[in-house]
Amino acid sequence: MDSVLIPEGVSRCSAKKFFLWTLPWILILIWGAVSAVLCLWKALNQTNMSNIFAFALWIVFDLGLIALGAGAFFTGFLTYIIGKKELKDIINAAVIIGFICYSGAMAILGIDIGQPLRGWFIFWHANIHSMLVEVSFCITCYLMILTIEFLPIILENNKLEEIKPARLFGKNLHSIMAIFAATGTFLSFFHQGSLGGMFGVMYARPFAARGGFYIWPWTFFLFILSAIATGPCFTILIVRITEKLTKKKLVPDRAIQFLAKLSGILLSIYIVLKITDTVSWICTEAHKAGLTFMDFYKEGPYGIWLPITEIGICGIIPAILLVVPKFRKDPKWLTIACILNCIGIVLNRFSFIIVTLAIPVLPFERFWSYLPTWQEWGIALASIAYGVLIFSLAYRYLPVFPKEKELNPIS
Amino acid sequence: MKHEHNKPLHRYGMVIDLDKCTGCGTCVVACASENNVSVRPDESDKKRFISWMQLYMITNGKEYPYTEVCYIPRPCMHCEEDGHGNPHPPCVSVCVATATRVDINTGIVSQIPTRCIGCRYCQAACPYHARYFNWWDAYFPKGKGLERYLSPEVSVRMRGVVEKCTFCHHRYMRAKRKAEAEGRRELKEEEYITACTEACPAGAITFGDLNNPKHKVSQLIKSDRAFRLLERLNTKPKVYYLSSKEWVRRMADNYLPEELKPVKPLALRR
Amino acid sequence: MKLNRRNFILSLAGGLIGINFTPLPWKLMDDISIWTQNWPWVPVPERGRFHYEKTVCTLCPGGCGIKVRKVDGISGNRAVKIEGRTDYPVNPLGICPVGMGSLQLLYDESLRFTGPMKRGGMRGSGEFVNISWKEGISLLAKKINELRAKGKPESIVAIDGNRKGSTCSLLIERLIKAIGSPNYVRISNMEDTYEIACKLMAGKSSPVSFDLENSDYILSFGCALIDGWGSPGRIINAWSMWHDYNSKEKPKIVQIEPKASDTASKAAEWVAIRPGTEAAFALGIAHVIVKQGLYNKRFVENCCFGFKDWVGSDGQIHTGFKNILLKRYSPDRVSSITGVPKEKIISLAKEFAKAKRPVAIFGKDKGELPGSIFEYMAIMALNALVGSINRIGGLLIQDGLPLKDLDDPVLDSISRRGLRKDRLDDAGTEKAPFTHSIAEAISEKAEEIELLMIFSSNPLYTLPNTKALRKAFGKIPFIVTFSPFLDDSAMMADLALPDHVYLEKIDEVIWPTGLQYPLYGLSKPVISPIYNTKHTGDVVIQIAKKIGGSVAKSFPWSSFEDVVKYRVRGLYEAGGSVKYNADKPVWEMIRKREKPEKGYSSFSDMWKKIKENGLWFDVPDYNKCSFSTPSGKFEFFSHVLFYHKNKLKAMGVTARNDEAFMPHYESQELKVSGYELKMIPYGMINLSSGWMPSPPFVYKTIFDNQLLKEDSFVDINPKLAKSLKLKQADRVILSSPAGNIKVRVNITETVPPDCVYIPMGFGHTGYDEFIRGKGANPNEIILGRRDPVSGHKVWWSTPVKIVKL
Amino acid sequence: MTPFSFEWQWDIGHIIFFGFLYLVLTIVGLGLSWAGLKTVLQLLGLMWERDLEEH
Repeated sequence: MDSVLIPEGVSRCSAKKFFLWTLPWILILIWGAVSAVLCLWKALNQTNMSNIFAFALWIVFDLGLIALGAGAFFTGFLTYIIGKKELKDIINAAVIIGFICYSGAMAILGIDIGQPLRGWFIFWHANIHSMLVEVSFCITCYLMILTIEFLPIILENNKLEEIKPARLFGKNLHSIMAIFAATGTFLSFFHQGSLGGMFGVMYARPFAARGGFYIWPWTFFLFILSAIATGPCFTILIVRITEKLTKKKLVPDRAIQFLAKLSGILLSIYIVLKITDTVSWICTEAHKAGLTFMDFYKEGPYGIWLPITEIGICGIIPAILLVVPKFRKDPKWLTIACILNCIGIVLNRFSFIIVTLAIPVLPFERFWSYLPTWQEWGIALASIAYGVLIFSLAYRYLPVFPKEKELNPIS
Repeated sequence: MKHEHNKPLHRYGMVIDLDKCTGCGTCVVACASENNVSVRPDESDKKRFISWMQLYMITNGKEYPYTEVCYIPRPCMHCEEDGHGNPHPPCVSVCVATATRVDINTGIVSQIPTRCIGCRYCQAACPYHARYFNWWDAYFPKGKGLERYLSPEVSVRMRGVVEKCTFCHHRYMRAKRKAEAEGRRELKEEEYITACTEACPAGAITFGDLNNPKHKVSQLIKSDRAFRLLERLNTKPKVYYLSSKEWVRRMADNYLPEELKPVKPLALRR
Repeated sequence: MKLNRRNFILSLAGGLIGINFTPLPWKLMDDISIWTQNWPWVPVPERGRFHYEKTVCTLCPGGCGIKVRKVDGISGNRAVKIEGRTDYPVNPLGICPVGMGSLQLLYDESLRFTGPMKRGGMRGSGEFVNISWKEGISLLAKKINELRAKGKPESIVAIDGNRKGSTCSLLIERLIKAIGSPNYVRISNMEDTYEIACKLMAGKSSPVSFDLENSDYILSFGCALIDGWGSPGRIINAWSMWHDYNSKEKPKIVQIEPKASDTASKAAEWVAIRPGTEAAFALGIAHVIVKQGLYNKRFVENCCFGFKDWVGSDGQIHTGFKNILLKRYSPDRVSSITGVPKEKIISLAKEFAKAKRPVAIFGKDKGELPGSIFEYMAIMALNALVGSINRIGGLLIQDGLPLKDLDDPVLDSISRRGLRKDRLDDAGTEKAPFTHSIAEAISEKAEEIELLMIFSSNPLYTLPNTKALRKAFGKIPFIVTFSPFLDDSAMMADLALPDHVYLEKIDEVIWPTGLQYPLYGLSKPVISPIYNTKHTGDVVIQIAKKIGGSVAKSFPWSSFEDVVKYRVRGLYEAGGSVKYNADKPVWEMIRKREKPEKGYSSFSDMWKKIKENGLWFDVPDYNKCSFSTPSGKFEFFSHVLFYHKNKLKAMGVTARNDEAFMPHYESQELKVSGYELKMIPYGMINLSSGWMPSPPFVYKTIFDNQLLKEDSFVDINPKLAKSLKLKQADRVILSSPAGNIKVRVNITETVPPDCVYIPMGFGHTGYDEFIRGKGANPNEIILGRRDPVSGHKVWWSTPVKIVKL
Repeated sequence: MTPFSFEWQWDIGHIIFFGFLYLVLTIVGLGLSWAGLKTVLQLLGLMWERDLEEH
């Protein structure tokens, strides 16, 4: 039925099967849409956010998505700027994942702010001292670039390619992709950093506050490093899942192994720096604020398990798994490493957002608990459902994996 | 990293004497009625209610009958620095839309609700929880007539924006206009005071210019009893507290275990 | 160009891109954001010129001076803010939170009756239909006339919460008397107990006041000094002076109270005492003072009666107070009763006696409820021992305000017959010979009531055991409320003749509670009535005129203001001043024995100034040693009680022999097995627990361990919580033999392990969504013994148990 | 914010910050325009050729 849209030379499941696969995600999307309407119409009292938890589930999703989406810029950088040929086999997937993550995050942000209709004040009345302005500038611009990067892939669709202007436009865009990739790299670098900076500069919040270099707190650099160490892993993970679901090999091992190795090295560096940062934070910022390490981990469910899981289980272990070729080359270990790595970065963002706000700074302020409402979950999960849908559609109708034909000849 | 910054002409600040404060809450009510703070049918949701001046109750944690309570009214601290030596309060430097700023002439940290986009970054950055988000539109149902007590000096806030204590900035403007009409440049000490200062039946709140050595506040902050909340975070609040009780003073900040000195037992007082 | 799909899509895409190069989207974006800044449902207050009007706050008997900031708008003027006056002697600084927020009481329409109304639906449903004033007044007059015609005027009952001695209360009392009913019932408070105690020991039902500002040692027996006791504006201001770090003259304040209350915590010393044993403690201190010879010999010997053993006119030898003290109140015994270490008793006694101007003050909690007579007498005796009666810095017994009395009303035969009947509440009868009213007792005689009129009070909320009272109200055929508010009691009314709210009317402050000098305040309407309400004083006069006959003759005035003006003439004749100089506090003038400048030339000048400034006061001269008792002295041994010696047993006094006529300690606790805990209600300054509703603003000052959504909390000790396996904020049923209420527990070290402290002011069934259904009202389950002398219910301790929900 | 806005300040922060923003927007805009223009030119060229073929 939709066969004209399907790329040539590849096999896809039946339209009915595809529809059944999308159905649950569509339902989640509807749930999200209902939540969004409620939040926009009745205001944010629909959530369980509060003056204590000013940032909550949505921001965790936002930061998680943006960190995981870092695969796009980093792979783009390696492909177009450094010229790593083998990555051409995975760059499309990376770009689409990036696009999904960033557009999803932007959509959530649009609902998260109290006055979305005034959102553009960030640009018009920008306060250049705010890390969040830097973030907003960069992710908006970067989302434009991701769209531009995504566009040629869309235009390569069988049917769209028949339209000559579209085909030509796609080709022309593709030919100058290096310029966009370079700009995107620059933007990503800064906003990944300023996302970290956002927390590091909360100097009056001892859990988040960090010293640093010039105007950038250490979290600025740690966030960049952790994002580029994890982004490729997330790309690998998504490719792996797609391969599992489609029961096909889609990307040559070369590309995957290259990214995995790189991730491993970056993650190792990151972990060393993260531990150094943690230790120095305890000795300087926290110490100055009159707090000991354990003071931060005594409230509610946010115990010492958090840093242990984040740095140990989801940091050191995947770093080892990715660096040691024996493990890396074993698909099972590779998948485990990727999963742990991704969990680690989400936990890291979670701690910076939730724990920072949850632990009271005033000694006489009490601890408050927070559990998201169904509306919050609706919007958060909708971002995932949206991602799955976009990626599924892209996989079905677009030549996402250039080597698919080669690796899976139709007999 | 210490910036030398131009000291503003005036630095309005507040001193709250906790020895005098009885915890009655008049400051809270005076503030809310002066500044058109909306009252919702359920004000017990302390995570989402709005009270620019918020009352805290602390106890010394001792067993009955050695227990003691004390109240801490907490307005916006009108910090001078962000804790890192930059001449902005923690909330001002993070605001994306420049909806909150420090007034160069008075040191007052202002908030423009119509400018605010509701990102709540300032709330996250403020360790004092002095900033409040409007989770609802202001509660003034049609036909109830509540809007009749609203003061025209302060605009009513809509949903989705952050608000906070402004040291009754409109009173400053009012005093300023009056002084200008009378051909005076400088305000008299009692001419500009906040609504809470004026309302306190215990006279526990003193307000004035910390830069002016003649003002009572600048004398009071030199007292041995003076302290600020979370002083070691180095945000340089312009709100000071006075207490002669050590346990109260200790409650204002965090201390490392090795810094803990035993608090004098209660039974030995006097 | 053909319009095919391709071209269509192309032109659409082109259009979308192109439109961004026009100003349209940008203008739209801007307009939408401007719309968000001017949402039509966010009110924009009308602008206008500000001006201030001075008046006095009449929300409580505290009588603070206030000024109201008004905005003159096109649509009339509005009051937008209440501020404290600095030119009023009661409260040199601010006011209390309830007063501060009270514009909401004026402007919150759903709190109020907007005009005279008749019951529309079922009783208690809160449904009312509008009627005209003429109709309302005729309806009531008709009812009264019917009952009078039936010869049953005594079945007409009025419950009045207006301050005693106020013109409004006099008019209401007069109306009831003229109609022919003895049943004019007042809502009692601490001051009624003061008056009885004064009657018994000083021979005259006088208000008691304390010259706290001039005192140097204050022994407070459970007075919630900073939580609304007496006149909050005055006391908190005094508190502030006492706690000024640089002040050289600081009195020592000792709080004797079971709870680590605000006052206890902020006092120099807190004595944690067992609840209800204050009398024993006072007598224990008296014991030490007497034993060590530290008492004021000059005052005790010259101005007191019954200290030493004496011989009566019948030749009988009576034991003196001294020997009673020495025999019965040794520190050991007192320590075992009160739980206070005896060393503490001895040291406090020495300090107290050695202080220059010590004073012991009494009246538990905020003083909104009557107390226990023997306890008050014990503490008065303690003051007498150190010579602090009628002395600067001491306890003062004075006459009331010199307002002119009204002539007796004209009575016809129906009235005379009715007035000879006994009161329904037994006040003034043999069961409670010294008491004027026992409002809570009317629930037992509801069948005899045909018509109930409720003035400035909310009995269904403020009286103990409201459950029984609500049932009783159900039996009364016709209830009229004069309350401006849709309060708990007004919900049960058949007819509402609403009064103005305080800023809309002329009203009086009759000597703020506990103030050491006579003060008369007059509030003026600062805003013209916003609804179709009428001043109850005027309505009472109109009703009387409508009733006709002798009743109408008793009310020759045309308006309430006429009566006020008539009475104020008494002040003119007494002298005093209408001019207060803020630099010279009145308490300082008392100490320096200065008289104030009169500030007026003639009566009309004085009247004008009182109306404008709301103030008349006088500086009294103390050091009087004469009392109106049979002995002419301050009586440790009360002759008045002695005259009633045959009734004491029936009244419930357990002490025998001479001790029964003297201050002594007897346990007033009700013991019911199965209810082993004591429930102790407490008032909060930031919550009205009287008939006035709390302005919604004050809920911002209530902590969420006091009220959480619909549940209010009771305070319990961690030890009790542990034994009951309760966690913070657990829901429990608090039950007394009178009933159950649902509450949550707040676990705190501030309360003793065997007590349950419950806040007063929550749990209304009336008013609007800001107030209704929030928390539990302790009055629902308060069950106490009768105080043997006054006949009032002992409210401060109810046997209860806690069951986890 | 543009340099014409009342809030604009000619300080290093604003110049760097907005400089980069406008630079990026320019790059993106120019890139898109270039690709678009090239496409249009190519199309025009091709169409002209096709027209020739047809006639």
